[in-house]
Amino acid sequence: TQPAAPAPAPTPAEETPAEEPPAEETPAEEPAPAKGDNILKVGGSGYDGVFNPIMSSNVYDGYVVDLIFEGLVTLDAEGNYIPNLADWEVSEDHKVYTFTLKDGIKFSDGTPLTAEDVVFTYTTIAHPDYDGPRSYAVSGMKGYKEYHAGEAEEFAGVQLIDEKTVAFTFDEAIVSNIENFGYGILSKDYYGFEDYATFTEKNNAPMGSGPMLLEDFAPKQHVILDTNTNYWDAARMPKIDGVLIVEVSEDTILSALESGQIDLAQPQTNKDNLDTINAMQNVSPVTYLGNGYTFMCFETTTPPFNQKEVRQALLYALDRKEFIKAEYKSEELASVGMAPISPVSWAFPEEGLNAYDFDLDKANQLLDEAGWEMADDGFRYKDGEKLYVKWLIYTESTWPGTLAGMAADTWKQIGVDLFTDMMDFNTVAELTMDAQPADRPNNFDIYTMGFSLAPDPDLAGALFDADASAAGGFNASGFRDERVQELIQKGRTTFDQAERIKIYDELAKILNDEVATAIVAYRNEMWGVNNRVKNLDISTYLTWVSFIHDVELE
Amino acid sequence: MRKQPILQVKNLKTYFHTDSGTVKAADDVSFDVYPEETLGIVGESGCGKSITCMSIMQLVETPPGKYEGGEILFDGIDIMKASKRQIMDIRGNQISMIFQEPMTSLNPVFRVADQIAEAIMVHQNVNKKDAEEQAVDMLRKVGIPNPERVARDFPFALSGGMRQRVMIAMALACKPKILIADEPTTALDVTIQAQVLQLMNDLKDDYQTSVIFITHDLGVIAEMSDRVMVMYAGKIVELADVEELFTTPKHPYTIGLMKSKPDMSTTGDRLTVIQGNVPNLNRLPSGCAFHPRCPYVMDICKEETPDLRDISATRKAACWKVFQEKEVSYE
Amino acid sequence: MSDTTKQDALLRVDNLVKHFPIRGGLFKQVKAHVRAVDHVSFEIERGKVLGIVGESGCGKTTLGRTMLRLTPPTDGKVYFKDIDVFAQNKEEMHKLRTKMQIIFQDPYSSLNPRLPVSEIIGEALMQHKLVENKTEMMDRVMDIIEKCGLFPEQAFRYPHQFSGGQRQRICIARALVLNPEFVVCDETVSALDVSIQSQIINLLKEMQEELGLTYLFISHDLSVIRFISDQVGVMYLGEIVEYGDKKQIFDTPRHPYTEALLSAAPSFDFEKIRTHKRIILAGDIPSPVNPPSGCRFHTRCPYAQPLCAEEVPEDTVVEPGHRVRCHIASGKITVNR
Amino acid sequence: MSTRTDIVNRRLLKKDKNVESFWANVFKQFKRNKLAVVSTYIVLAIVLACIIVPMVSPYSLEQTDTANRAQAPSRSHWLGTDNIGRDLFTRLFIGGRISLGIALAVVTLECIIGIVLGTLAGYYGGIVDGIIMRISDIFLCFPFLIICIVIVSIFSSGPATLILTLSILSWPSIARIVRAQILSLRELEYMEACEALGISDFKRMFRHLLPNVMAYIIVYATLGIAATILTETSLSFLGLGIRFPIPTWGNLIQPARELVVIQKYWWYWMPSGIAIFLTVMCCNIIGDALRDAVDPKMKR
Amino acid sequence: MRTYIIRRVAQMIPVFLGIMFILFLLLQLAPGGPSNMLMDPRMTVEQKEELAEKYGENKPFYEKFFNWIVDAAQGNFGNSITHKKPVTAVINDFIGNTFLLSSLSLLVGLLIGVPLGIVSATRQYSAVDYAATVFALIGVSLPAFFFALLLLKAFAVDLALFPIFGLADPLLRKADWLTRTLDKAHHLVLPVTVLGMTQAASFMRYTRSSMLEVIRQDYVRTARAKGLKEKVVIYKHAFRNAMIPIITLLGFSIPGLLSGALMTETIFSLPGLGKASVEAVSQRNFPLVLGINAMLSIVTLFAALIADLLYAAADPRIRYD
Ligand SMILES: Nc1ncnc2c1ncn2[C@@H]1O[C@H](COP(=O)(O)OP(=O)(O)OP(=O)(O)O)[C@@H](O)[C@H]1O
Ligand SMILES: Nc1ncnc2c1ncn2[C@@H]1O[C@H](COP(=O)(O)OP(=O)(O)OP(=O)(O)O)[C@@H](O)[C@H]1O
Ligand SMILES: [Mg+2]
Ligand SMILES: [Mg+2]
Repeated sequence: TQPAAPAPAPTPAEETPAEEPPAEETPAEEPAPAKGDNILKVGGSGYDGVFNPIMSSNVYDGYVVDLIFEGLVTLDAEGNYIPNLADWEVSEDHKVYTFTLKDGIKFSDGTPLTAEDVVFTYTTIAHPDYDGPRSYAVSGMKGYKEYHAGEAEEFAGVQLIDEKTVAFTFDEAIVSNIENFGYGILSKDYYGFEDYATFTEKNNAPMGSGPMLLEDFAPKQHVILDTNTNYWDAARMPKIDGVLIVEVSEDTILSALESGQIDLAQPQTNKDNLDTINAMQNVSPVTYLGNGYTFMCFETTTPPFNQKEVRQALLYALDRKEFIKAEYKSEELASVGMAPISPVSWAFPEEGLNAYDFDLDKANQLLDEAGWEMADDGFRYKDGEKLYVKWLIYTESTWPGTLAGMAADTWKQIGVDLFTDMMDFNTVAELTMDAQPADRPNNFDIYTMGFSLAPDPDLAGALFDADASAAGGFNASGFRDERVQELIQKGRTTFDQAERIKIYDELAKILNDEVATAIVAYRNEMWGVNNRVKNLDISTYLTWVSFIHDVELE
Repeated sequence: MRKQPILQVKNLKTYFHTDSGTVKAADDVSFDVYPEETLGIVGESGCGKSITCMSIMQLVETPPGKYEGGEILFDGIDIMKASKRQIMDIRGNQISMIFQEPMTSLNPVFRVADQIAEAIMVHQNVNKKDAEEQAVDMLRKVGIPNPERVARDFPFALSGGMRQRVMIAMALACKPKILIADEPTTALDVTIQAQVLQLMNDLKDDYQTSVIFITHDLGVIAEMSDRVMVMYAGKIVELADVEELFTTPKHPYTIGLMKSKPDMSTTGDRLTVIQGNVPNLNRLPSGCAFHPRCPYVMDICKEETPDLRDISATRKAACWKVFQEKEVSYE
Repeated sequence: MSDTTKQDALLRVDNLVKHFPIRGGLFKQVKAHVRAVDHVSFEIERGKVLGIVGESGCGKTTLGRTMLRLTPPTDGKVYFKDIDVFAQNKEEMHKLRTKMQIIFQDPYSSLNPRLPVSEIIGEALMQHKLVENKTEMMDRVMDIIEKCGLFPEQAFRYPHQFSGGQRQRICIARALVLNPEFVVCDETVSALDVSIQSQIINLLKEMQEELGLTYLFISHDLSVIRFISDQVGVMYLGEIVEYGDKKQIFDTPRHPYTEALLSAAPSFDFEKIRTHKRIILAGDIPSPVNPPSGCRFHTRCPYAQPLCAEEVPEDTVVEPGHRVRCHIASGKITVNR
Repeated sequence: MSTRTDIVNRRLLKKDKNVESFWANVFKQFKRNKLAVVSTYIVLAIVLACIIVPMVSPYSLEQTDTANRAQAPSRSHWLGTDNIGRDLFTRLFIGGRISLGIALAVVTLECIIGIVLGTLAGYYGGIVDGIIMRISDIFLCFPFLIICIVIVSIFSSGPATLILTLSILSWPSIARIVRAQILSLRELEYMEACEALGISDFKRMFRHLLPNVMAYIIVYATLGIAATILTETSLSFLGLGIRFPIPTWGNLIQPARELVVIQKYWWYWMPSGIAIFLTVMCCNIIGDALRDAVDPKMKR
Repeated sequence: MRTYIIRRVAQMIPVFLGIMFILFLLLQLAPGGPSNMLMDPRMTVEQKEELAEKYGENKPFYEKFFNWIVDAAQGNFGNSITHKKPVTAVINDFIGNTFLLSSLSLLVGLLIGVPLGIVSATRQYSAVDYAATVFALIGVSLPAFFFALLLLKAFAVDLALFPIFGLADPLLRKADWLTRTLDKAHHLVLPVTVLGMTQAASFMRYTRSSMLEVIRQDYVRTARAKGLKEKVVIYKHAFRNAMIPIITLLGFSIPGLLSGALMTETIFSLPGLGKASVEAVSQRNFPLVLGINAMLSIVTLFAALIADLLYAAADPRIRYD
């Protein structure tokens, strides 16, 4: 189970099925190769072969990109941005970021990485023909509109100062602007283009400054990377000879781990898998809390969910502890969700949130209060309307089904007529977030999805932002609250962390009470790692790629 | 008397055990075939003519068929007990057979020459080229114009008459001692039938072959055979020299058969008919199988089955009436 | 063409032509025609039997079918009691159908295996509203069944429970139940056992006499034709090459083909077998797609002369009611027989 | 006359035992095949169980028994429970209802479409035939499974979608069978006799042609049910057919895609796997036996 | 013959257009478009809109269809959205593997099914016949995925005799030809077994009934009457004729084979077209969906044509013009 997300190391708030698509499996390799080989073997699936930091749109390609390319900044284990290729300074008004490249940086072909390459990378994203998914990284910068529309020759927001220095100017001062600088830098000489089509042709032949080189890519079979012996930072030269990524289906991943065919893989998080890994002699599990949550969005503009009591009642009537036991088979691997902030974040409120523990009486009481009365047929009615709920469920992941399966039983007991509609993820997205707000009441009452978060707790554009309720925005609930809007805006423009903690504390409490969108659970991520792999310490903010410089194999 | 018979069939019994009962297709059939003679077999559809002859070549499919008993002596061998090899050697070499349907009896996917040459190669130990030459010769002998070209044709390109000639060529390719012709002209037109019959007569003399000629057409039988055997419901009912049989038929069935067929000389308003239907072989009446249709039926006919007895030196019959009044003359 | 036009002709066939197109090529265009029936004329008097003989593929069946308009004609006319059969509209034809019937050759494929005999026979009665209700229908069916030599209790059985001869009786009953005036018998007895053939021929004859029927009797068996017909037409490659009274055809055949046919027919008259010298025609019947030029028979004719390949012989009336299509008969060539 | 009336009356009042219709004959032939008879009983038993079990079961479709989650078969749950504690015995038979129901619906629908179009094409020929056959070509050349996937994954995957999809994709085979049969039947002399007797088009099609094609259709339908069950379960197994919470035999088996489930939770997938296999095999056996019974060529 | 082929190919065009038209119609009705899948959550509504525009999602459906046809006629099937490269290149990546799997399975199916069918037909009602019939019955009744799972569990997991996934060991990619071939074979054993057995079962059933029919034909009896050995009679005379309908089955089994490959590829994690197409559908990667379907339709259409031509080659009675 992996988050399907864009490639850059700093992952912005990601809207994805928190689990991964269904029938993806794939081939890979074979019986354990000769002992003592010094290649890290990673299992996974879903590589599309778009190995370009500004084009890739899935996590797996992202891993490869991050091994081959390096960005200006990167994350540390606490989720803070630290210099990578460059050090930076921010202007007083927090609008201008000036990056100064470190010395001696070279691409793998030996040419030096200069400020021009940085400018090239960012102007390419703004190029009128650009059809990749990174536009937002530059769209907040000065002069983007003009340049992108082809009206300006130059991209004013990206300024080449000297050979080592670049300045980026934003229109607005926002805390999370720094997140835009994690994308790998492309070589202008290598990628430089006449037309945009020739640029994309190089997706399969990446060239960057990172510690690895692409050696071979066989679609749906494997990606092979060799260590870049030319790597510019000799001190951080990888200690392994390369990385072999094999496509293994989720269904068989555990067996592949056990047999030593792969060293590293992320099976679906649940106790069965955890136990299986624990029982393996050569493999150990790594679990950590993910930076994200699963949620359940109510359509709040029309009955029944235009009443807060109904939303709360239904949440009370859903035994999420049992759900966690059913889906993850252990309470250790997930916890009941309360606020749209991950518990890993500094912004997560210490206390004062309602966990909506399973309580049918309370649920009944709330529904009674809200005017929904139980009729003889076992369902509740208000103004002649049945308490009918249409829940859209996508089938790429199992958890929405499990959750709805449990709701089907307990909600029936409180008089809810639940209809679950199964479809694929895209269809759910189309009917909810991508639909016009006016159509949404017809399309659904509830839908469920997962959400991965960026390190910064900024809530703008997310589930509760009224501005994000247009078609294509993430707030499909139609929820609008002035105070919430105010706090969201304040949160992203306040640069003092203590101040921000207070802001997010208040926000969390309001949202927890309103439950326009209920946070279902915080999940752990789980990896299986072969014991021969040393110095690999995967955590919330650091993927295995982050340890490429340190990892050692026995 | 005559020469030694080259083929003796004694008490042949070939049955089919089907879901709806046992079909006695050949029931206690005995007859001899002499060198260079033509033995005609007549009888209505389903009376066991083909099965009798196929039994001689052991070609009845088992199952569903079953040889229930009897002997078939050929060349000192009892075919019924012969080994597979012996049978292979007899088939197509000593005894060969032409089937009723020239349209379906040739394999549609092989060329004419291949099909003839195949038989020659198996039995005469010659190479393919020689065999094919012989095949073309055979085609010429059976009067096929342009035999080299026809040899390269597939059967579907030939007309019915031509195919039947090919069948004859194939059957005679190894100069068999006995040729069994199972209704070889039934599917052909009158003028073509005349061609084929003449050809058979000519070739028979050339090759000094004995022929067993099956047909249900009395006219053809009269022209082709030396002796005639009449079958009814799996049994031989009468066996005699051809002229004797046609001029003085004895068995009521033979009589009826001859009268009911309009001849070129038939006059009058109505045809004489044999009443009733041809019996179903798995539901035969008791006694003489013909008794329900027989105008001369007696009590004994209903109970006991008459066996085939010599009536005179040249004639056998199986009929109580005939046995009783050996010299009876029918009208 | 025909010598005299008799007043009481029930059916008159005038220059009937039926060609079947053969398609081929890229656009399935018509490449050639099978000349199944080519300019055939004759007439049948009420209560008489016209026998048609000829070899396989010469167009006998097509002739019968086209006359009944079971297949659309290419050209020519057929008059049934002065009604132009081909000019009738759907409605009128529907009515006319009850007057003209056909009995087929194959007793196995000519009965619908899924219907009981009573339905097979009675269906048309209901269709044409010749009966008021089922009871009346059953009455009519039972009548005809008995007439055709079957038993009433057999009326509810299915065709597979009958033998070939009995099936042919059912077919006859089906055709006759409508009280037709004219019946085409297309090789009606060819597929039957020898001993059964005579039963059916007798039945047909009885019915003809009893109901005053007129038959077109198609067969390739000369002896059957000779027995049943009043007039005989000899067909060769879509044409009637000789036409006349039974006596004329069988006793004084004028066309070489008729002669050959007669001489080729097997017989069990031993006098004849011993003395008779057969005329055996060489070669096969040519294809009706590209019939030989001139006289169509010239390729197989023992008397053929160059003229025969060039000129199409005319119908020649050699004696009243007897016409021949041959250059010898018309006196254009002479041969030594 | 009176005997005749007798006969008619006897016939109208009760069956005359001398009369053996085609179907009676088929039935007789069919009964000879013991394996097919046993299969018929098995299928009947399965169908009956699918109807009855959910009605008498103490558990309902949604009911979760959280205390006994993922339990192996026991006295209270004969086939165990799934990961949220639903009774798998009950779900197996509800799933059977759906799977069998879908198969039946699909086959019925495709037969109706196929028969109508096939009859029209075969009977009228010419342009009608040309158009219908071209359309059927289009459907025959669709990459079947992939189109199914496109449709069911794109549109809401209720049983109705699946039924429509499968039947629309599979009618051409029936239409072709019917057309071919009618083309050859049309040549039979009894069809010509119909023409000569002036029987109407309608009666000719529905009284003379169709009943003769029916036997083949029934054979096809039986085999079609087997094939449809396989297709439906394959789609469901891929997660593309009918989806939770409606159980079908296919999606009941789906958890087995994980090796862990195969190894640890045999009762999740084994029963439905066996049910599919058994039903499909029995339908195939019945279909084969029917074909032998219907087609005298294959008779023993 | 040539005109026949030309006519058949000409007839394919409307059929092909019909298929693609219906497919377009379906995709048009599909909720969600390719741009959905690529969306980075931080993209603004306008940016998404712009991308949708770039992918041509907003054009009217007939215009899309027409453009696609025109481009396709020139061999341009567009770019796969997720792979960011031409559809033809993506198909090219996968088709070889699918082809390998399908053709091997077909071969296995033929090699097992046909002889088994012959033997069981010639010894009808013998023990061999019953065994073979039961085998075939199980083969057509056992769901392929179920069979695959059982094999996977038994041979790959429990006994660890075969690899669980994949088509080749990437570490051996530079090894010599023989090693690589053996490695590939090792990976293919289980998938080919699954797909091959299903094929074998249907070939066996078909061969058996075809042989049963042919064995009763007159010309087989003629062959026996010539004194030929039973083997020659069966394998030369009978089988040559029984083969003719099998050839037709062969043509018709191609599309089914590809569908079967899809299931098998999914379960055994093989890098083939089947997987690629399922993924393309769920990602709304319409150009790829269209490309794959276009290719499969063309393969199907040509398979039918080739089956007909082979039919004519096998059966001299058939002449097309
Ligand atoms: N395979 C079989 N199974 C059951 N019965 C059979 C089989 N083959 C032949 N018979 C029966 O054996 C009997 C004799 O058949 P046979 O072929 O010898 O008849 P026939 O005299 O040659 O008839 P025909 O003139 O039609 O060729 C028939 O009643 C037929 O029903
Ligand atoms: N529907 C058709 N299409 C094309 N050709 C046909 C058709 N029906 C008959 N023919 C051809 O017309 C010719 C005459 O056929 P027809 O059936 O009338 O002959 P026939 O004298 O009845 O022969 P048989 O004695 O074999 O029944 C034959 O060459 C036949 O191939
Ligand atoms: Mg016979
Ligand atoms: Mg005819």
